[in-house]
Amino acid sequence: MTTSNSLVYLIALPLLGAAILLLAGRRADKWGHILGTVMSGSSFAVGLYQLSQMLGRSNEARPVTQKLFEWISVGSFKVDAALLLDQLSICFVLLITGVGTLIHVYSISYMSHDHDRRRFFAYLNLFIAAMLLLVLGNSYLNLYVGWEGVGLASYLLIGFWNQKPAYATASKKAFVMNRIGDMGLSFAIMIAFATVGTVSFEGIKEHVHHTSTGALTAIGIMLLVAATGKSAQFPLQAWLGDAMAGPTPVSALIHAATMVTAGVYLITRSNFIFDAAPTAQLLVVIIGAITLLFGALIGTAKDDIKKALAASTMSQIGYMILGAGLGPVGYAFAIMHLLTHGFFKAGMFLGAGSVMHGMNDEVNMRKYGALRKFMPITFATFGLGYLAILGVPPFAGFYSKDMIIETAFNSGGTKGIILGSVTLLGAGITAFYMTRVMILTFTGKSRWDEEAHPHESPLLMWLPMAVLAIGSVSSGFLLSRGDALVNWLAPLFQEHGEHSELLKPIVVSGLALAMVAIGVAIAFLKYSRQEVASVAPEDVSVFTKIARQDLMQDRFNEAVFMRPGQQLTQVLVKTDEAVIDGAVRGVGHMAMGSGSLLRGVQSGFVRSYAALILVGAVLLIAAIWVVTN
Amino acid sequence: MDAANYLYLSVLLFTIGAVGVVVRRNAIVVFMCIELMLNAANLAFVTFSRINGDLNGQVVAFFTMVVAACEVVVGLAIIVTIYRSRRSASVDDASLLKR
Amino acid sequence: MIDLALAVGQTQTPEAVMFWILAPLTVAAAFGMLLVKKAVHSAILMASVMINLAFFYIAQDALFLGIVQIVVYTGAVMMLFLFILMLVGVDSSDSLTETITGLRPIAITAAVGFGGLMVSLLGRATLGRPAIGLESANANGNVKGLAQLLFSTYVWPFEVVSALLITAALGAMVLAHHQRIQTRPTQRELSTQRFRGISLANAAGLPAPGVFARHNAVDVPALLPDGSPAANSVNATLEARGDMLATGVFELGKIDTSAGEEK
Amino acid sequence: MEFSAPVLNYTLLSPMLILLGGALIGVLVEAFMSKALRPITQLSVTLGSLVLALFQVWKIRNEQSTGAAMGSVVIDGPAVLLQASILIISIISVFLIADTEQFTALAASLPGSEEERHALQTGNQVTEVYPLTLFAVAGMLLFPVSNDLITLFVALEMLSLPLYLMAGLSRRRRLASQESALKYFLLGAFSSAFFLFGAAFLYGYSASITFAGIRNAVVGGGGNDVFLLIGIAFLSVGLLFKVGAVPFHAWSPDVYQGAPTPVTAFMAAATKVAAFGAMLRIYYTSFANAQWSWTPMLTIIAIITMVFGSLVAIAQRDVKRMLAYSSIAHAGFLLTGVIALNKPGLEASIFYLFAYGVATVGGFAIVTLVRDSAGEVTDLNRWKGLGKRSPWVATAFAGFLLSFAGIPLTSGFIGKFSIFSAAYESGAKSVVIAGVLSSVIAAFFYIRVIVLMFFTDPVEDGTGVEIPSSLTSITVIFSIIVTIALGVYPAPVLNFISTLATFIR
Amino acid sequence: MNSLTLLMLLPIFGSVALAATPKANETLTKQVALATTLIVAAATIAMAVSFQRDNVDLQFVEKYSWIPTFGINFAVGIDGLALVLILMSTILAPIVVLAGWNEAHGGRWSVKVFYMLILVLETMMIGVFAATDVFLFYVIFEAMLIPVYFLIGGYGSGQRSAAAVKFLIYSLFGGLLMLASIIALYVMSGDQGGHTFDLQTLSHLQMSSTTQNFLFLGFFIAFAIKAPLWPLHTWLPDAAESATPGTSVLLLGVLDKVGTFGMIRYCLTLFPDASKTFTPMILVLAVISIVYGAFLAIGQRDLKRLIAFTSISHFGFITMGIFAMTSQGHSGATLYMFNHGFSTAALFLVGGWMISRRGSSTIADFGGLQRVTPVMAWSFFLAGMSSLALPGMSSFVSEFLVLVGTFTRYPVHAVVATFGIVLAALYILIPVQKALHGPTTPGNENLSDLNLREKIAIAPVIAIIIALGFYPAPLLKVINPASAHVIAQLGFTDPAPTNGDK
Repeated sequence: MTTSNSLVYLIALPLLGAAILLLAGRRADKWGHILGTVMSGSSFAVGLYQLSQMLGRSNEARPVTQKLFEWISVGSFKVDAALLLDQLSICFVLLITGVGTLIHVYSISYMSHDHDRRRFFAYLNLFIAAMLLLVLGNSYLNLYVGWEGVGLASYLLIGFWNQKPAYATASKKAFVMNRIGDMGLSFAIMIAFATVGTVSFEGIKEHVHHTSTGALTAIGIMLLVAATGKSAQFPLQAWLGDAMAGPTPVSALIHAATMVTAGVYLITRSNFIFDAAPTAQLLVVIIGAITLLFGALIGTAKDDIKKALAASTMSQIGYMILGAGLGPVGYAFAIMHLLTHGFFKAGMFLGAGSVMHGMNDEVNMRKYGALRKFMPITFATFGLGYLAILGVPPFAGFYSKDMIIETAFNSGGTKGIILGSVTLLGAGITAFYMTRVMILTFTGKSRWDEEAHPHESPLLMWLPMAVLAIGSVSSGFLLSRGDALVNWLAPLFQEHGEHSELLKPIVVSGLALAMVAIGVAIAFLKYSRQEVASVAPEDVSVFTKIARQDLMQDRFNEAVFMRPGQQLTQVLVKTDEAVIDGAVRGVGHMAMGSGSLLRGVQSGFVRSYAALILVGAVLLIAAIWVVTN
Repeated sequence: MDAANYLYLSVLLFTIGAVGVVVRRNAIVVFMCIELMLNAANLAFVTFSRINGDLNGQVVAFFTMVVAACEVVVGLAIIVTIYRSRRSASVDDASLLKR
Repeated sequence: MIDLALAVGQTQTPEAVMFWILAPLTVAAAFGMLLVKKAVHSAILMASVMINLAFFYIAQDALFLGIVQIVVYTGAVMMLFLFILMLVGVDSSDSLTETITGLRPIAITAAVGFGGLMVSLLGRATLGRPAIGLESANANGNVKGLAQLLFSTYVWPFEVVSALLITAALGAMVLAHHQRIQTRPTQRELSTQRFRGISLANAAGLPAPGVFARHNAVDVPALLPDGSPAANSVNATLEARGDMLATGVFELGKIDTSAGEEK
Repeated sequence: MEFSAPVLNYTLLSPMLILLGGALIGVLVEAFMSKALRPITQLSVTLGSLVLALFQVWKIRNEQSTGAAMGSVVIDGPAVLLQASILIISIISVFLIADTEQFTALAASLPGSEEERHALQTGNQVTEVYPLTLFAVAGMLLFPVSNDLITLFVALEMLSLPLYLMAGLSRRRRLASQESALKYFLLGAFSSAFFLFGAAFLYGYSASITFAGIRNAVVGGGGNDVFLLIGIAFLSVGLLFKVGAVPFHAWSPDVYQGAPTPVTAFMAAATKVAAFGAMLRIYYTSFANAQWSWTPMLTIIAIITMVFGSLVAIAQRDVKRMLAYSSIAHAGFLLTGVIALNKPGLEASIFYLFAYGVATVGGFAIVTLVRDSAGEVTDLNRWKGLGKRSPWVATAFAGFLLSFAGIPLTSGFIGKFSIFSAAYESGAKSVVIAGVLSSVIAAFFYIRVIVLMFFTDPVEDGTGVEIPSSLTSITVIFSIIVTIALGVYPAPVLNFISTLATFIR
Repeated sequence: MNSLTLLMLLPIFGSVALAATPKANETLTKQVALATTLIVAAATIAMAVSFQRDNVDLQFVEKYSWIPTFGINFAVGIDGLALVLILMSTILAPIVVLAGWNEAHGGRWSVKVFYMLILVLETMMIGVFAATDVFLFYVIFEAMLIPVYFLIGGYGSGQRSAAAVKFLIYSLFGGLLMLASIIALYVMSGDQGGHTFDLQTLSHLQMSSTTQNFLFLGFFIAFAIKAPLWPLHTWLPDAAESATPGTSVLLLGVLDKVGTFGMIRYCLTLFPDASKTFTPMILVLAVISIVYGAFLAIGQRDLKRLIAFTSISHFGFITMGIFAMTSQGHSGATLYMFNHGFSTAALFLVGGWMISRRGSSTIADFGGLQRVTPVMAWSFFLAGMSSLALPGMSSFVSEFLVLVGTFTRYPVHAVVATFGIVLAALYILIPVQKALHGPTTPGNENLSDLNLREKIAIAPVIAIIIALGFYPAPLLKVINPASAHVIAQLGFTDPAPTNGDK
């Protein structure tokens, strides 16, 4: 395997940026954003350089490693701090640094009025570094560091405006729910070490064939738990909506393009485990399917533009997870959808940010309307993203999403039919809620508050949007042209046999488009023909109410985990005070009490004392009497 | 005549003396009861001296008498002192110190 | 205590007779000590116990001890007791009701237990060697034998006992000896003081105590001309002790026949 | 029958003889010297005789003889060690006794009478306490070296009688003081009657009143053991009374509280050494072979004593009573040394006695310093904030308390460790465990006093600390140095004890 | 520096020097104290440098006869385990002195006394880890209580004296049980070749399994109180609540480590069989501690109590690692001890500064500190992250090693314990949210940020936390041979990969 000394720069540069920005404090306020962007950009440059190097090598020689130092070594538990850049990670590296840099640029302007912009850039850089570590680590433990690192960055960024208690709570919620997922990753690593004896990708891959399916299934399920946490999949999805509390660039970068896709990366990266553990794989598919519907349904009812997009993200990642769960045949498509999604969803988020920028940070779509005229560029870029997510040919989503739907149908048997139908249905709902977003935001009549003065965003903001829009348009075509991505990634995955074709690709596309058309039509009928109330109507169906409440996920969590947890805590606190410490104090009191009691023996009467002596003597005599009897 | 009878007698006297210490309140009577106990012990010594056929026991009894005399002097001096202070020879009245 | 039956004593019927007469008396006297109310009666009973013990000593070949018991113990120590009893009030009597809760039952149980168990134990005791008797030990006379031991083997404790005696004397001194801290005023000084005092009322001396037809004693105050008692005619100590008698019954015109029964 | 004159080895008896001589001189001083000169003369005579006696003890340290006084007295290693301990403790106690504020001006005067007031005004002093102290010390020296029951009994009385008297001589709260004297006396006499009764049965059992004779009888057997057991039981009552073991302890809190504090210090420390010394000798030599019979008894008593003393001490509000209960608990710990019945047990006991004795005198010395206008303040509530007002005094007291609690680096710890390990070695595990647990309880009240002194704010009620007289200072400083030194580097003392501590028979 | 005795004497010299400083000149007092602790730290580091890592025998061994009657020696020597802990103690000492520059002012006694107590305590801290004579260990183990007692009771806040007493009684109780065991060991050594307290010799004693079990319990309960393990923990929150931050650092950071150190050094070495017998029970207690401590921490309203309960959770991890009997668990536990020292130090010191500025330790009284005092807030945040074992922070490495090491042998325990990491997120983030985030609440607007002295004090702590998170090798290389040695002596080998029993 090729080694390289320059991989570390990918991570080191943004990390250095973060460190400088954080340590320098207010002194760096003037140039902090520039440094942050430069660091991210240079990392992107290093990524491009690595790609060019990689392209110049044969398939087998493409993966590059760099061992930095021996990190942990105890007994047989040996983990090096080492990086691995292969065909899979390079995709992520470029996505992260590329989209990341664009968002840095965007943020320069977006955050220009914020007192703490420097800190924001520091966090962004920290995130880039952590995310790169996540995708570059050569073992699960290294990945874990990045995994929690992005969690931290996400926490910091969601809570960037933590002076608002709700935002602070949102960040905490995100972190805690992520930690539940992280726990899964810990379990996976522990099981892997206990059964296989190593935690590196390479090592486990080598041992897969003589490891029991049971163990692999356990590892797989635990990895899936991790993925659900980080990628906001069912049942750990609840944090993503709240995470929109963060500045919009954050939502674009972290909660749309990169971090939330880490679950997909994890499952794809662990393909050798899932391939050998069908049960785990099946679970992956199920989770993906549930989430894609779940997210889509939530999306239909949200009035907050960012939350609607977040729900969409959840749903789209459901697609990816589902794709990744389909095995060797699906990994590449999952990644492809991941990449295209990275473009169009980031683009749309930035668009949403741009809208908010123009609308005094208003997020309620019911207070938008008719913005097309005031924000033409935003409308254009957002619209391209819209088309992409709908899967309208030839936009990016068409290539990636249809592939997943097709693969789902072709996964065989009843499973195939169910999955295919779910994905199709999802596509339809997606079309509905995205159209709703478009209509509410850009068309119709204006429903703004009086002080709103919508205007187009400055260059630094729309330029990244434009670049991403280009990506939304072209990436699908570019990546699927001649199965470019599939072939690029193929060496990493197991060969897959031919599948029975349930439906021809063209049929699938047709069905998908039909569903999309239905979705669009319904949305059109519902929102374009009628007046949209600027305040969300209350007299809606139960389903809408439930959907508005994120399908009761928070209620559920509160009722099942939070409240009992809080009660348990209170009970324990009281128990500790009353029972455990009480027992200790009780012993003390008992001693004191018996002391006071025995004190009574000392009555002050000399005759009592004499009686005590006499009784003592009698007892002695009695003992003798017994002994000699 | 069984010498053991003297021992029984001695035990009885000792017991009576001990009980007297507990039940009587007049300090002087209490003290007399203690003297009775000492006398009982002396009787035991004398009896054992006879049983053992040596005079050591009698010597002890003799010493006891001397020591008891000293004790009486000291004891009565203390009792008189406390009587003078309290105008009472009851041991129950002297119960300032307790608990 | 089967094998304690003494060969030396078995045939001596007189001793047995004496024992069975005196032992019950002794026990009864000792028991009486617990029951009588007056301390002085207890002392008398105690003395009788001691004298009885002296007989037992003598009967058991401890002649010297028997004598000492009578002379020293009964004669001196008990007299000391009586002396002190006189001092603290010879007629003072104890109430025999128990004031400390629970003490009496405890005492009785303990006594019965103690006596019973001890008697029972003595019944079990064996000596493992023959009882000898004091014939050979007293061959040169009891006193000589004792002296032999006392002045040779036990000379050290014997000498140490002297220290004990000194201690006792010293102790009695400390507690009882009123050191004369100031010289006693002379008659002359007292009379000077009387006349130099604020009032001359008592210059001629204090009134004598009451002398009446049917009663005269130092504990009765004299009557003043107005018929009221003169407090200063009675010694202050008696007054303090509350031993002063009321004069009412002796006053004129109030002659009461019941006064005869006073004291 | 020829009378052969007795032979006494005066060298070996000299410590006791010196003290008795000193006491007699003291009596003569009382009789013939003018009042003004008495205090200083008595103090010099007393200290002189004690120091001289200590010097004599040092000189005879390697002697071993049972023939010092026709078999009545045995001089051996433990005897020397115990006598030396008693003498050292007595010397530092005498420094406290020299405090004129502690004793009544005139014992014969009625409390509160004109006579008493006059005596106080003229500065009268009861200097008789010095000879009484010397008599008591002489008795204490004799007690652990006695080799027959007569001498033991005489010594017992000799050490007790002066103490009965001295307990009643307090300057303040005289009624309480006299009451303590009465209680001490009555109960002491009561217990010595038991002692004597027990001695009678031992004599009956063994036909001998010497320890050796009793031992031979125990070894030789013959007959059954009823007399022996009765004898041991009643003799033990007398001895256990002196050391203050439950249930024969009841006198000690009252007497400790009522007696003048220097006397309390003296009797708490020195009596314990003497009584335990005697106990060790008689149990280790005469009764050793009847171990089966008395070990269970002593074990139970030891356990009850430790636990009872510790528990009741918690509930005390008076510092002297608290120390009294603490001394009861310590009696329990010391009994484990008797139960151990092995050489380590003997060594440990002697070490413990010395260490405990010195710390006790030191502790009571501090008690004498805390006063208000009406004399000593023993109510613990009024000790609050002592650490603030007089940090050194409070620190020293804390040092003694920590030693009592058995905290490492104090003599108390080494003592506890050695005595418990000896007991464990002999298989008395239950005592060790009880000891350890009651140490925890005990620690609680020692610490409570430390809290009061250091962590509670002082109450302004006129309680102050007397500037210690130079004599009291010597006592405190000496005690604290010994307490710490024996905790940090006890090796020399332990070695010394180890080379000497073997009973001869 | 190659003499442990000298190292132990250094702080004593320092405290003597302190005694000589004038009472009025408090700055000089503090400077002397700081200089002393710095010298000690430097000397320890120098010692660590000359430590031979791969040598499992005790090093820097010294032995002087102390109480020959009982076979007691003043014997010291260190292995990797002891070295690491001594290193931690001596590095923490100057930090505590510097960080708590003014914390002695509210005390009952003078500043001088405070620092004398600290220095005496430092001597004992070194000694307790270096002792190779059981008696010496015990003496220091118990004697340490006294300075801490006075530090809590004399300089703390709130119910300080009650807390100090509770601490002392608890500790004494454990200590006395241990004393009983030590006595038994001593007596047995006498039966088997002469009285001794030498650890090496005692570890070869023959004893019945019943005896071993009882003696083990005597030691273990003492250590479990120190550590503190559920349910013997209730003294800790009170003590930590009342003590000054600096004292708390020494108490939780160093003194409590004596408990876990003792489990390895004494429980495992002296009673291998009993250790195995009790392992299942202890593991359960450890797991309960982890979860219970976390829950209780979540439920606390007082910042100091919260930190105390987090420590209970962490000590659960350490104990679990020790009794997992795998090299990962063992090394992880040892590393955890070191790391916990620093992360708790950071929490307590920063928490202490927050409290002293605000004048309250109730979490709800804070709010929005991140905007008012960014440096302080960040320090607290980083400390918190270390406490919740965020990767990249030192405690992650150790916590993960413990979990992995436990999992290979006791998967169920490890799984339950892992839930602790979720709870950890809660117990750290709740105070972070309440105190640092949210709007700046009244009373907090004018709090001052850390000054230079405080920054200098906290910087090395955070630097160590982060540096060891990324590069723990220097410590692990010292720890590993020692851990492996212990494990091997107990007759354990790490479980081989099972391959899922295929």
